[in-house]
Amino acid sequence: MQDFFDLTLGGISAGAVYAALGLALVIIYRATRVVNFAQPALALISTYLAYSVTKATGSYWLGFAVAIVAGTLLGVATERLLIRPLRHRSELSSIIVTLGLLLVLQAVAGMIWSNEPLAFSYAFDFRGRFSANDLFVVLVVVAIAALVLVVFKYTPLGLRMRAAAFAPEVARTLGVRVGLMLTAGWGLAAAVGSLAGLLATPPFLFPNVLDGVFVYALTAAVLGGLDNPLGTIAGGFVLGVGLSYVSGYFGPEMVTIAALAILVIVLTLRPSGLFGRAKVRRV
Amino acid sequence: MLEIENLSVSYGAVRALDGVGITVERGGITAVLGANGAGKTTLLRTISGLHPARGGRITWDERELTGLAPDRIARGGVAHVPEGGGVITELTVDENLRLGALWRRDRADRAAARREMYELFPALEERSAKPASTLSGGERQMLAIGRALMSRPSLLLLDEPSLGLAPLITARIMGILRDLRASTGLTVVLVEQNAHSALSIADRGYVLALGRVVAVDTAAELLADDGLRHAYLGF
Amino acid sequence: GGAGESDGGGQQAADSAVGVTKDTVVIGTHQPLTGPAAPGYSKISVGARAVYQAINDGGGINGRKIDYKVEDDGYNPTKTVEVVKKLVLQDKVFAIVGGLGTPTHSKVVDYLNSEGVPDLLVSSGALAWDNPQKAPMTFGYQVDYTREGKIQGQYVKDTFAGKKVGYFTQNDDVGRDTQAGLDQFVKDQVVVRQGYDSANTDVTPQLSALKAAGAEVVVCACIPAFTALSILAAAKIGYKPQFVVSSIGADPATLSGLLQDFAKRGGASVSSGQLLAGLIGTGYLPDVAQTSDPWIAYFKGLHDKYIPKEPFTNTVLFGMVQAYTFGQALKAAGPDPTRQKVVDAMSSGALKGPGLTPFGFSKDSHAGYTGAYVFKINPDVTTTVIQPPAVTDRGTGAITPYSGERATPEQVNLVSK
Amino acid sequence: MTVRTKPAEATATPVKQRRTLPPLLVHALAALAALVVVVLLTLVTDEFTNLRIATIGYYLIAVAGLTLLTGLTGQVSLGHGAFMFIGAYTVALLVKHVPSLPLWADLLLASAAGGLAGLLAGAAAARLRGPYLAGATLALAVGLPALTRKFPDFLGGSNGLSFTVHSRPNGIGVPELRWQTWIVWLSVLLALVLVVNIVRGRLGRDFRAVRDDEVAAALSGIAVGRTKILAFLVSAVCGGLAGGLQAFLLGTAAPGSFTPALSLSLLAAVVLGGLGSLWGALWGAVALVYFQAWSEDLADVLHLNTDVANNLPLAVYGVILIVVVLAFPRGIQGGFSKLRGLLRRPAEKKENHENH
Amino acid sequence: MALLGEAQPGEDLLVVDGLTVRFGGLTALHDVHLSVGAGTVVGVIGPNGAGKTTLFNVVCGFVRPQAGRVLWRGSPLVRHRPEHLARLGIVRTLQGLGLFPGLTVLENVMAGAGRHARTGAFPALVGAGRSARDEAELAGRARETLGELGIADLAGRLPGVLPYGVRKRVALARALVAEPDLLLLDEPASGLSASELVELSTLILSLRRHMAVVLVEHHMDLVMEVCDRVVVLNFGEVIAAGSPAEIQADPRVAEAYLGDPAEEASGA
Ligand SMILES: Nc1ncnc2c1ncn2[C@@H]1O[C@H](COP(=O)(O)OP(=O)(O)OP(=O)(O)O)[C@@H](O)[C@H]1O
Ligand SMILES: Nc1ncnc2c1ncn2[C@@H]1O[C@H](COP(=O)(O)OP(=O)(O)OP(=O)(O)O)[C@@H](O)[C@H]1O
Ligand SMILES: [Mg+2]
Ligand SMILES: [Mg+2]
Repeated sequence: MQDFFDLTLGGISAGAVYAALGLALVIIYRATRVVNFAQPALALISTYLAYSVTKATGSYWLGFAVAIVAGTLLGVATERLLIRPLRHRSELSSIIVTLGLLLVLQAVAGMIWSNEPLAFSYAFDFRGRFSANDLFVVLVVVAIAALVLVVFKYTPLGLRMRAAAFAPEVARTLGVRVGLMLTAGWGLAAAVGSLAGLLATPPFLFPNVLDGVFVYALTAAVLGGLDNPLGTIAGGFVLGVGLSYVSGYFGPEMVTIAALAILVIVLTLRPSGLFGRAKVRRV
Repeated sequence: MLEIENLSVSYGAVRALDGVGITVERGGITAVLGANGAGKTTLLRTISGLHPARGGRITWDERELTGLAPDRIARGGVAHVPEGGGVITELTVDENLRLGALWRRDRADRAAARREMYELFPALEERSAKPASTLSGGERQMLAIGRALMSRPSLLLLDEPSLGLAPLITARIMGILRDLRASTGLTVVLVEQNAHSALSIADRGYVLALGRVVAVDTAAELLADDGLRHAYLGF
Repeated sequence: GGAGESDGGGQQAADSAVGVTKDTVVIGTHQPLTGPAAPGYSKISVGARAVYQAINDGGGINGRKIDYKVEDDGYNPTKTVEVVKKLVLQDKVFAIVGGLGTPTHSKVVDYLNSEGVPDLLVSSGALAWDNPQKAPMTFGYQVDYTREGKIQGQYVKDTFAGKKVGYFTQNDDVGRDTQAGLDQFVKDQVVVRQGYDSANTDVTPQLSALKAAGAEVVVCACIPAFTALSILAAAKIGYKPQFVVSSIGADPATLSGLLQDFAKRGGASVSSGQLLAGLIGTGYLPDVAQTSDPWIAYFKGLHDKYIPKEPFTNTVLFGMVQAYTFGQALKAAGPDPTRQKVVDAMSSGALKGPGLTPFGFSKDSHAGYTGAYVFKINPDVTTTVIQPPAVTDRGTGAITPYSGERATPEQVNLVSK
Repeated sequence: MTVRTKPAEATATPVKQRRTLPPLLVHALAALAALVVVVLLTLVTDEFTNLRIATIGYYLIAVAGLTLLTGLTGQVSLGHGAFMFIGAYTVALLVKHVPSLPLWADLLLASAAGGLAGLLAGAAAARLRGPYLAGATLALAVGLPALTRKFPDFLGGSNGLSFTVHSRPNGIGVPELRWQTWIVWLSVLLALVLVVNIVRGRLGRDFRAVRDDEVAAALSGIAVGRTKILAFLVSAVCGGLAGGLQAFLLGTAAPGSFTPALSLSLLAAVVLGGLGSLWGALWGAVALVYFQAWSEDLADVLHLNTDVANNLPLAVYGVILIVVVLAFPRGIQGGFSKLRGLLRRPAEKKENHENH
Repeated sequence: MALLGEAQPGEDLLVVDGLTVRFGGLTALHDVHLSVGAGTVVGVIGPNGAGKTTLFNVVCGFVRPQAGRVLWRGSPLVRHRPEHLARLGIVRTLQGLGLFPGLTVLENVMAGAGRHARTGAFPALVGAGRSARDEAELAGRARETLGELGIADLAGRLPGVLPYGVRKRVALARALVAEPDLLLLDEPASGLSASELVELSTLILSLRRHMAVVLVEHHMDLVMEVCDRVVVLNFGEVIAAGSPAEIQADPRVAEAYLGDPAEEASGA
C-alpha cells in the first residue's frame, strides 16, 4: 500500500510537468490552431539560459526570470518570422516548420552547451515523498491553468484571441488586431512552455531532455481535449499517475505502450478528449 | 460620404473590378446589384480592406481607406456582413455577438447594444450560450447582422443579407435598416441578388456587370427601367 | 587467415591494405554524437581524436598519419548500417575502430567480417564481440558485462555477506549479462530485481521497490546518467543502500559533474561529494583522479595540450586509451600494414597498455579487458582501490588476482614528442 | 435546362468506342520503364550510391503511402514509422524462424502485417481529426517499438534482431548491394503501380472528397469511415513494405531505428516533396536521403569545434526544412510544375489534372 | 396530428411518421408527419429555425430522432447512415454549398455519380477489370449533366474561383448525376439571381418526370410555382399542409412566416 501511495505521489508530480508543457501546446493551439512541435526546443533554450545565468550569478530565481522572459521573446519571434508567413497554408506546413525549428534549436543548444548532460537543480528541496519542490510544481501548474482558463474564457482579450484563431479574416473585419493576438498567444504559450521546461528539466539538462516530456505533454493535452486548459491539467495528472502505476506494477518498459493504450481507449470513447466539446453540428 | 473612385481589383489575371466609381451619401442606402460574378462581393471586400485594390481610391468620411488594414477600417466604424454571414461557429452565440463591439471603449454601451440585439432577434437570446455551429442557416444570418450592428457602425456593408432568411425576417431586417438610418444616420451599402427587395428600401442603385458599373440611378428609376431590368437584373 | 565463414571476396579483402597510403591510414567509427543517446558518449571520440592528433603531430605511425573519420549514427541501428557502409565503400577505411553500442554495432559485425574489414575495440561490453570463429575481424575492448558481474558478485558476497541485495539494471544485454555474472555468487542474497528503460528517466518507482524489498546493497548496472538518477531518487525517498556500480556508470568525474549542487535549495545542502561518498564501483582503466598513475599523467598531458576545454573525465580517457591501443596495434603491424597484419597484431597478445587488467586477445579469444578492480569513492570524490585487479572468464571459471606488469608510456613510446 | 430521359444507354455506347489502354497497363509500362532507368543508374554508379538509391526506394514507397493518407485523405499521421517497424520485424522474424520462405513471400507478409496494423489504427483513427489524430499517431510511433522490450526473447529487446537475407542467386555476377537495390526497386515499383491506380481512380477521388468535406462526401454515397480506414490500410501496406525492404536491405530490425524522428521525417518528406503528389513523394524521398547527407558533408568540410561540428548537420537539416516549406509552398514538385509552366505556358490549358 | 391529403404508407416513396427531435432542452421537431409520392414536388417552408434542415438531417441519418420513424418505399430506415442514401436513391443538396474545393468541377460531379459505378472495391483498388471503363462512363455522365446545366465548359476548374451561382449549379449537378428517386433540396435558390431562379423552377418542374423532390426554400415565388404540396413548419410542428394556394391563403402561415401582405411584396 505504501508502494501505491508513493507511486501516486510520484505520478502527480510527473503529471504536473506533462500538464505544464501540455498547457503551452493548448495555448498555442487555441491561439493559432497550430500544434507547436518546437515547444520543447523553445523551453530548452530558455532553460539553458537559466542554467547559464544561475551558474554565473548564483541566483536560481534570476535564471528563472531570465528563462521566462527569453521564452516569451522566442515565442514572439517564432510567430513573427516562421508562423506568420504560413497563415494561409495547410496545418502540415506549420507542423514541418516547427519541426525544423525543433531540430535547429536543439542543435544550437548542443553547439553552445554541448550534448553532454549538465546538472540543473530543482527550485526547492527535492527530498521527501512529496517534497517542497513537488508541491511547488503542482501549485504553479494548477495556478497557471486556472489563469489561462480565465483569460481565454472570460476576458475580452481571450475572446479576441480565440476569434483570431478560429476565423482570422472575420475577426479582422470585427476590429480585432489579429496579428497582435496571434503573436500574444505565442508569447504567452512560450512563457508557459519555458516555465514547464524549468520544472521538467531537473535533474539533468541536455538537448533532448524534453523530448519524452513533450510526447507525454501532447498526449495529456489530447487526452484532456486540446481546447481546454483544465482538461489538459486533468489529462496530465491522469497520465502521470497512470504511467507511474504501470511503471511500478508492470515494469518501466510498458510505460510508452500504456500511454498509447490510455490514449486509444479515451479517444475511442471520446474523440475530442475527456473534456473536449462533444458533438458539433455539422450539417 | 463614401467615395469610390476608379477602383480596380484583380484575382491574379482575372479582373474582378474595373474602374468602378460609386458615391454614397451619408445616411444613404445604396443597393449594388448584378448577376453572379459581377464583382459585388469583391467590391465590399475591397472596401473593408480584405482585398487589396489594384488601382483607385476609397474614402469614407474624408478618410482614405485604401491600404488600411481591415481591423483599422473596422475600428473606423465600418461593419461588414460577409457573404454567408461569417459566423464563427466555434464560439457561442453570445461570444459572436460580443465580438462585434469589442473594440468599443464604452462598456455600458456595449451591454446596451447587446440587449438591443437580443430584442431584435429573440431567437438568438434563447440560444445565447450555445455554440454558433448549432444554429440554423437563417439564425446564423441573423447573428451575423446583429454582430455587425453591435458596434453601432456608421457604414454598414451587407453582402446578400437575405440569403436563407424567411420572408418575415428579411422584411424585419429591411425595416431595421430603415429605422437605423433614420435614428442614427447609418449609411448602408447593400449587395443583393434579390434586386426587387433591395431596391424597395434603397435610395439609389448601382448595377455591376463583369466588374464595371453599367447603370446608376435612383431606386425608383431602376425599378422602372424595363430594359435594364431585363438585361442585367433578369426580371 | 582465419576468415572462416566469410566468402571468397572477403578473404581477398582481408589481405588488402585498403585505406593505407604512403602517408596516411584512414580509419572510421560510428558514434552517437546527437540524439537521446549522445549524452554520456559524445565525448569518447573527442578523447580518441586528441590521441590521434598527438600521434600525427609526432609524425604518425611508421610515417603514416591517421585520418580518423567519425560518423554520427544517433544510436539508430539503421543509421549505423548506412554510415558503416559509407565508411567502407565510400571513404574506404582501413578499419573500424571503437564502433559504439550493442544494438548498433551488432548490425554491422556480419558485414564488416564478410568484407574483411578489421573491426577493432568495439565500445560495448557485450559478449558477442568475442567470437573469433564467426567474427574473426571483430575484437572487443571493455571488460564484458558477465566478467564484471562475476567480480562484483564475488566482492559483494565476501564483503556484504548475509545482507539483502537488489539489482538495478538496464533492460538490455547490459542487465542480462551482468546478472548472469552476479548470480554466480549472490543469487541467494537477491531479494529484488528492478530494471530501467533508458527512454524513461523517472526511476523513483524502481528505487521505491528496491527500498520496499529491503535491499541493503544495490548493484547498479547503469550508464552514468542512470547511476546519478538512482542516487537522486534514493535521496528523494530517503533510502540509503550501499550502491555497487559497474564500470560503465561509475565514473566519479562524470557523476560528480552530474550531481553537483543538488538540493542546495530550500535550506538543505547536499553536495555531490556527500551523495557519492561510499559508492563502490568497478573499473579496468586507471581512474582520472589517480594522478600518480603514470598513464593518467601521460593522458592528462595530452588532454591539456589538445582538448584543454573538455573536462578530463573517464569517458574521455576511455576514448584516449582506445585510440592509443589501436595505435599500438597499427605499429605492431609493421611498416607495410595490411588488414590481416593488424588483425594478427591484435591477436598476438602483445598489446600491453594503459589498462589495469590485460586484454584477452589471442588466437582463440577476442575478448577485451578480462577483469576489473573495485574502488570506493571518497567524500572528496577521489577514489581508493579496495580490491586489486582480478581477472576471470565469461563462463564459470574462477576469479584470480592479476599481478601482471603494465607497460609504461615510455616503454610503449607510441607518440614521439 | 432539361434533364435526360434515358440516361445509362445514352452514355454507354460512345465510351466503348474510344477505348484506350487500361490504366493498369499504362502504369505497369511506366513502372517497367522506371525499373530500367533505375537498373541503368545502378550500373553507372558505385556501390555506396547503389545503397543510397535503394534507400530512396524504400523511403519512396513509405512516403508515397503517407502522401496518400495525409495529402489525399487529409489524415495527418505522425506515426507512420510504426508500420515500417511492423514490416521490418515481420521480415526479421520470418527470416529467422521460417528461413525456407522465399523473399517475395516475406515482403508480401510484411506488407500484409503492416496493412493489418493499419486497419486497426485506421479504425481507431477514423473518428479523430487534426491534432487528436496527430497526438494518437505520435503515441503509436513511441509506444509500438517498446513492445520489443516487453518480449526481449522473441523480439530481441532493445538490441533488436540481426540477420542476413541471401537473395542473390548463385552465379549472378552482380555485387550484392546492386542486386538488393534492384529487388528493392522492383518491389517498390510494383507497389507504386497499385498506389498510382488508387490515386488516379475512383478511390483517389473519394479520398480527396473525404478530405475536403466529410458531410458532402457521405451524401454523395462515399462511406466516410470506410474510406478513411481504407486510406490508412493502403498507406500502412506501403509502410509495411518499406519496413520490410529496409530490413531486407540492411539486415536489421531494432527499436532504435523506428523512433518518432523517423515518422516525423517521413511526414517532412511528404511536405518537402509536395503535398498530395506522388512525384512529390519521389522528391521527398530523395530529399530525405540527400539533404541529410549534404548537411553532414557540409559539416565535414567546415572544420569546427566538435560540439558545433557534431550538431551542425542537424541544424542544417532543420534550416532546409524551414526554408523549403517557407519558400516553396507546394514543395519541390510545386517548384517543378511552376518551372514547367513558365517554360511552356501557352500549350496546354485544357485538361489540367494535377500531377498525381 | 393527422393531416389532410396524407397518403397511406406504402403508396408513397417517403413517409415521415411522428418525428420528434430534441437538442438538449430545445425541441427542433415535434411529431412531424409528412409523405412524398413519386413524381411530386413537396415544399417545406417555415421560419428560420423551424426545423426544416433538421428534418432533412433525420431522413439522411445525420440526426437520430427521439421518436418517430422514416419509411422509404414502405420499409423503415433503421440506423441508416448518410452514405447509404445515395444507393437507396435519395440524394440531398446542402444548405450552403458543400462542394469539394480540392476537386475540379468534373470530379465534384463524378464523386456524386458513384452510385453508377459497377466495379467493386477490389478491382477499383488495382485498377483492373471494368474500373477504367467505369471511370470513363462516369466522366461521360458527369459531363453530360454539366452540359445540361450549361456549365460544361467549366469542367476543369476548381470550384473555389467560380461565382456563387455557378457553384450552386455544380452542387445541383452533383446531385442530379446520381439520378435519384428522391431529391432533397435545401434552399437551392439562395444566392441565385432572378433569371437563374426562373431556370431553376423550370428545372425542378422537369425533374418531376423522373423523381420526387422535397424542396426547402424561402423564395416563395419558386415554392408556389413548382410545388404540388406545401408543408409549413413552425417551431418544429406542422402548422399547415396543402396546395400552394391553400397555404398562401392560410392566416397562420401568413402570421408565422410570410409576414403581412404589404411586406411580403417587398420581402420575397
Ligand atoms: N478567390 C478568387 N480567385 C479567383 N477569382 C475570383 C475569386 N473570387 C472571385 N473571383 C472572380 O471574381 C469575379 C467577381 O466575383 P464576386 O464574388 O465579387 O462576384 P459577385 O458579384 O459577388 O457574385 P455572386 O452574386 O455570385 O456572389 C468572378 O468572376 C469570380 O469568378
Ligand atoms: N445539433 C444541434 N444542437 C443544438 N441545436 C440544434 C442543432 N441542430 C439544430 N438545432 C436547432 O434546431 C432548430 C432547427 O434548426 P434547423 O436547422 O432545422 O432550422 P431550419 O428550419 O432549417 O432553419 P433555416 O431556415 O434558418 O435554415 C434551430 O433552432 C437550431 O438552433
Ligand atoms: Mg457575392
Ligand atoms: Mg435550414
